[in-house]
Amino acid sequence: MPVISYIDAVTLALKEEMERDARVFILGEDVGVRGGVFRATAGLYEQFGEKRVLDTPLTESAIVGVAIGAAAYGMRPVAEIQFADFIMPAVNQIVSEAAKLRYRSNGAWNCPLVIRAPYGGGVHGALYHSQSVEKIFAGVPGLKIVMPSTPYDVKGLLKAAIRDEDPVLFFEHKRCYRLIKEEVPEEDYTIPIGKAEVKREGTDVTVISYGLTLHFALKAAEELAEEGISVHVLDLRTLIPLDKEAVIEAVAKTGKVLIIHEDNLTGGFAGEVAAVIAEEAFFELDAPIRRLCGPDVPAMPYSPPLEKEFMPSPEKIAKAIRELAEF
Amino acid sequence: MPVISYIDAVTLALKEEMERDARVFILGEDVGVRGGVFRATAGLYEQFGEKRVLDTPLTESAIVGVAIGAAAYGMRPVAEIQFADFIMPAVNQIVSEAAKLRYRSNGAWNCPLVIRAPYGGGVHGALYHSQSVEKIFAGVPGLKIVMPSTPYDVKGLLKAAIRDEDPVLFFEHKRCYRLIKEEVPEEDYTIPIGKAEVKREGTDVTVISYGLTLHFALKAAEELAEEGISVHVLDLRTLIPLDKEAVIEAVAKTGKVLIIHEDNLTGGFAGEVAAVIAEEAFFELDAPIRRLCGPDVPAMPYSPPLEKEFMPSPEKIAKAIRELAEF
Amino acid sequence: MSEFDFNELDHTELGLTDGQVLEMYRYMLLARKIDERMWLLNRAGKIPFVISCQGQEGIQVGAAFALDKSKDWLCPYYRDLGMVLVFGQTARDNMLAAFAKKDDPNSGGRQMPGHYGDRRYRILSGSSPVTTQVLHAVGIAYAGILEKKDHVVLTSCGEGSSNQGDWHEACNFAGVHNLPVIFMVENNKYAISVPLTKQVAGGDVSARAQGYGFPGVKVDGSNPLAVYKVVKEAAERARRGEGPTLIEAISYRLVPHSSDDDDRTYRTREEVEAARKYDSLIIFKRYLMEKGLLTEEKDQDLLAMVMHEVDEATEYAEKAPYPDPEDLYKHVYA
Amino acid sequence: MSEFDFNELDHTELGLTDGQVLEMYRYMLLARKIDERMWLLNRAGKIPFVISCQGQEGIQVGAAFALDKSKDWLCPYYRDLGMVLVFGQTARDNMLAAFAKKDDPNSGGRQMPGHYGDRRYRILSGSSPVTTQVLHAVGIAYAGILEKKDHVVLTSCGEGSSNQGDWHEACNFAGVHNLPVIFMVENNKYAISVPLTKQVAGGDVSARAQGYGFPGVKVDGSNPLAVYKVVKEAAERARRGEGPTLIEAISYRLVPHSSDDDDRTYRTREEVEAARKYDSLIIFKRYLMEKGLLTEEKDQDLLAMVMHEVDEATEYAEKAPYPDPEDLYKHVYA
Ligand SMILES: Cc1ncc(C[n+]2csc(CCOP(=O)(O)OP(=O)(O)O)c2C)c(N)n1
Ligand SMILES: Cc1ncc(C[n+]2csc(CCOP(=O)(O)OP(=O)(O)O)c2C)c(N)n1
Ligand SMILES: [Mg+2]
Ligand SMILES: [Mg+2]
Repeated sequence: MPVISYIDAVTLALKEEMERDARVFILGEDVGVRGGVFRATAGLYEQFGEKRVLDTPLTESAIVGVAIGAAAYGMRPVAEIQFADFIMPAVNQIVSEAAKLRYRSNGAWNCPLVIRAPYGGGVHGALYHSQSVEKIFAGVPGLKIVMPSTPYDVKGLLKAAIRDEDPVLFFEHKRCYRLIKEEVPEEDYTIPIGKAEVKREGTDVTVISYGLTLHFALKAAEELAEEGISVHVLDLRTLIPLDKEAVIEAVAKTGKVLIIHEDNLTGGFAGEVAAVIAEEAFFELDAPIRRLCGPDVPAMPYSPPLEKEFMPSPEKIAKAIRELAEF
Repeated sequence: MPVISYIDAVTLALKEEMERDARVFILGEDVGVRGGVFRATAGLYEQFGEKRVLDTPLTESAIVGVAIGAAAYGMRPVAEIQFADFIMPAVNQIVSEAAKLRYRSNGAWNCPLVIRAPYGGGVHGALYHSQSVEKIFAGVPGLKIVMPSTPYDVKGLLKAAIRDEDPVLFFEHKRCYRLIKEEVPEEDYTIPIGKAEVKREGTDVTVISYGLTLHFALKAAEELAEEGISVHVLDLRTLIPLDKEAVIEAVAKTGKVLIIHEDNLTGGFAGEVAAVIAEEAFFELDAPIRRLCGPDVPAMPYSPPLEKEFMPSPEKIAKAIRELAEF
Repeated sequence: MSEFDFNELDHTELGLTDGQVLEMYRYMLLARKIDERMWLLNRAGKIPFVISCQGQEGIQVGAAFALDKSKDWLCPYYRDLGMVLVFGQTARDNMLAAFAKKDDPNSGGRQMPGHYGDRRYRILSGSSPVTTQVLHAVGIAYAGILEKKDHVVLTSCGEGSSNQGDWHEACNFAGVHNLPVIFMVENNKYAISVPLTKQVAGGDVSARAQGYGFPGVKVDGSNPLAVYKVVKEAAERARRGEGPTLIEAISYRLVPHSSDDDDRTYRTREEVEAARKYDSLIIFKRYLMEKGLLTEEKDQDLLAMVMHEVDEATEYAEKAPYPDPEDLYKHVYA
Repeated sequence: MSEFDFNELDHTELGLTDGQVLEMYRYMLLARKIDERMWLLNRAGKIPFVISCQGQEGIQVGAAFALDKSKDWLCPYYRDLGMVLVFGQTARDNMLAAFAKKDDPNSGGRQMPGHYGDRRYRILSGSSPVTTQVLHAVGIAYAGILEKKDHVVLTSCGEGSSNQGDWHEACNFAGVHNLPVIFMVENNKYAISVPLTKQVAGGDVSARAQGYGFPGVKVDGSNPLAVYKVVKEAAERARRGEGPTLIEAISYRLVPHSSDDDDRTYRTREEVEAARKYDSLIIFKRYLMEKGLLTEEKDQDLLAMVMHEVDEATEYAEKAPYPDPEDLYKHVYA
């Protein structure tokens, strides 16, 4: 099995799905000739031509709105939003249209659309090229939200997203793009949307996370193992639908939970996870539910000391786990 | 003190603030000659003229974007979004601009803007004239979110919002507009943003809510009192900044919490409140934290049986409180 | 007010048979009568909401007749009752929607009336936030290119709605890729209370097409034949691969914005009365009579047939079952 | 490539003194040299990001000179270094931003360079999502009407960005209310990799003004005098209460989109080299020499002064302190 990077897994999944199904096409800014500003669509324009790898005008609402029309018709559009921060002009199309098309038509229409967007910080991207935007969409029924952390999961989940009959927001952490590499099978496989995965077994403290911070948690867990603290790490992979069973099971393992994400604390998805636990796994708990999240400031600044202060890190996570373990 | 309705309190607050401060002006669709489709701005066009009560083109992003420019300049715009459902085209301006102007300029600029929008269901408004949209904004630092439930609070909080130096989303439950009436002082007063209020004292179960469901909770509490169940009811009034102290105090009163809103359950603000409690008031809890919220369907349908099934009601709330009380 | 010369057009020269123009008239009448009935039902407290086509039937029926009902697509807006009737919907379909009944083919009673959507007739389901459908139309047109189909997509909205950002993005996208889309703007002079002058800078929607490099046409919406003609030309252009056309059809909204509106707060009764003279139903009736295709008697017969249809539909829909409460939870995901 | 005849304009006829045009040239040179230095710093690993004005200095300086720096407002975009320099920012201000230092007047090191904002000079703070500022400009103009001020607001964006919905809504809003806004579109032929033909339907941004009922002008951006002239006229119109003007200034982006871009993937070196002939710096230098206002020697002196300024600014900014980590938590709310 070849070792490939997180972004290569994106490209590979797109390529394989486009080969498999002629209805799959890509649209977005600079996705064609340029192969994407991160090169996620590199080579696809050459292989599939400009109609199926469409460079659109600089208009996010149009990218999503046009994709919705095409999806309703029966195509399988994969729309790229260049940076997750720039999904905002498309919120109306996503929330009012994609999410509600099936419901409002009593099931007569549907919207098999994937919206891919690189998100997250730690890349000197400053306020508007570093945001996590999942909280904006994580309460909108009709949408699915997938946020993989590894190349293997990227490939399997992106393929599942493209084959899904409903709109899927597929958020890719841009710091993972070239940082995270692993063996990925060359053959076709999918990973079911809505299933979390235990990425490390442990007995003292349960960490629930996704994306880049999942890797930080694994790193912290490794360090803490040397201190004798055993950390259980659950990778949500999919936010919506949330794998409640897996969450509850993971909580039951240790009775102490730390939920981590880079998105701001207040209103972030960790709140939802905590609420589910406080309602459905209350008696498993041996300590208050802790959240370690991006601070409640509008976004991550450019200046290195500020970016560092914003970002979760293995050190900050280890500290929080230690506190919980000692509880 | 005259008894006035919730919507009259909106009008009164606007009128008084416009009289007090020449920088206050209103803009939106049909707010001028028509006095608003709900008549919230009735009489203001006549009193203050068309420049200060501006009928804009049918463009929400422009309404908010123009208001941001004017606010940055030093005016005090009050933008009306005709229905909260139609705020979506303005999300980019609200989230990327209004919320971040102060932060991104290192405090050099600010955005003293109020966005008023009627929200909520139970009015045969169907999918797109019934939504609660607070969850979309409740995790966006830089924004404040006010959601009053009574005419008294409306007047005091809307005035505070207009005088605030930062952008405030002011959501008015449209079912409350003519349903809820009470005595409201004729003199000038404000209510601090960020302060919850106990609307009923009790000892068995704590209910935390806001908006229309707050009234349903009070109604349920009244009925349950006859059954010997004593309910403590906290009205959040402001979602962001959340009055954590008041929440924790209210939890401590009874040890059993029910959080209620009309917005969908998953990703709704009740999750944040539950998470705060599970983290900061964990040892006060005698039972799992319960949420009673709108179901996770895209929005409230038009057909009466479906609308009824969606809406929280005093009966559904009483049932949930009873269950908690018996816990 | 529209001041186009009606008599310049003759239906036979446009390739329409006598039967077809009578059929057009029947659809216009049917749309009007369904609409009027809904107001009565609303005022009687039987249905909570109405939003009207009244005054715009000539645009809608003229446009729909110019399309190929066997393959073209519609992304209409809430006033387009005339359009969806021509494409295949019935009085019953619309009454089921008005009463929010389970068998409403648009939404199973989930949406307000006027929120059309019907897979049977390639009418894409629409929502309330205005102008979103204009981008969907572009997407359906683009899908047609990918799939090597030759369908045309007509999408419509009001003149106020055409100021939305989505409209600009849609026109630009379709222009860049030369897509088979007809952008119809039904200019009825008001967006709720806001008149054209406060809504559309420059006052001329059709002029905006120049900025997108495709034709923009203004047409008298009170004349269904004039509308038919320009839509026909636009559809042919589109099918030849020559790209989009913008059509601004001038009309007037004869009733309040919706059953929740009171239009006396923003326009005079005189203005509304004056506009009634240009009602496409009156004008088209006069045309058909002048051409000897219609008599007062024949008109009464037609009306009776239409009223029978509307009565039957009302009765049927009123008795039809509501959705079950548990239906609330269906169709969120596949 | 722009093919306008340069020599039709004479600065004295435009009311500009010899000193003023030399000053214009100096600003253009300063912008260019700051920009070039940033690329060097980026390639040396000292600053993470650059986004350039190179190729558009003529537009920016020509436009800014046509405004009243004592009262007019700017809502610029990320390439407008030339513009903000004329309005008052210095090389030091911009180097502080490039190095993300605490004293960066734009954002205290919070935003990437190129995200201008300076209360001292009425330059409204901008963000990264394109075109949002165009609506803010309309709001500032409206505030001026309310407050009975006579300021003009100039806002700019790229030709790709002008396709955004916000641009349409802004033009329409300003058109309806006849506001003193100048909509400047700096058409540098590319939006990252996407060329004009795939970006702007019809290819002519200025033509879009007709659809809003106000003038649209296309101008050669390589000629700062030509830009000065049209912006001056637009500002006068605006101040007279006659409303907005759209100006499309034709230029070419001489460098990659940003330091993260590789433009060889989407355009040939020949094309870029050909465009260099129309570099406004070269053209304006030639003009000044032809008019006898500049000699090679004098140009060298100017360059030396500018380079000194850039050197000093670089050194100062590099040594300047970063913000404190605790600054992260400041300025979320009042
Ligand atoms: C995005 C959005 N904003 C506001 C509304 C509320 N609204 C419904 S129709 C309407 C006026 C539409 O006017 P116009 O586009 O001219 O169409 P008309 O109703 O006149 O046919 C408004 C403001 C809406 N439906 N969607
Ligand atoms: C809303 C939004 N979408 C995407 C981007 C990413 N982006 C930054 S600049 C740019 C191209 C802009 O092209 P143009 O408007 O022509 O301006 P230019 O850079 O050529 O001066 C893109 C796609 C963005 N900043 N904002
Ligand atoms: Mg209208
Ligand atoms: Mg460009």
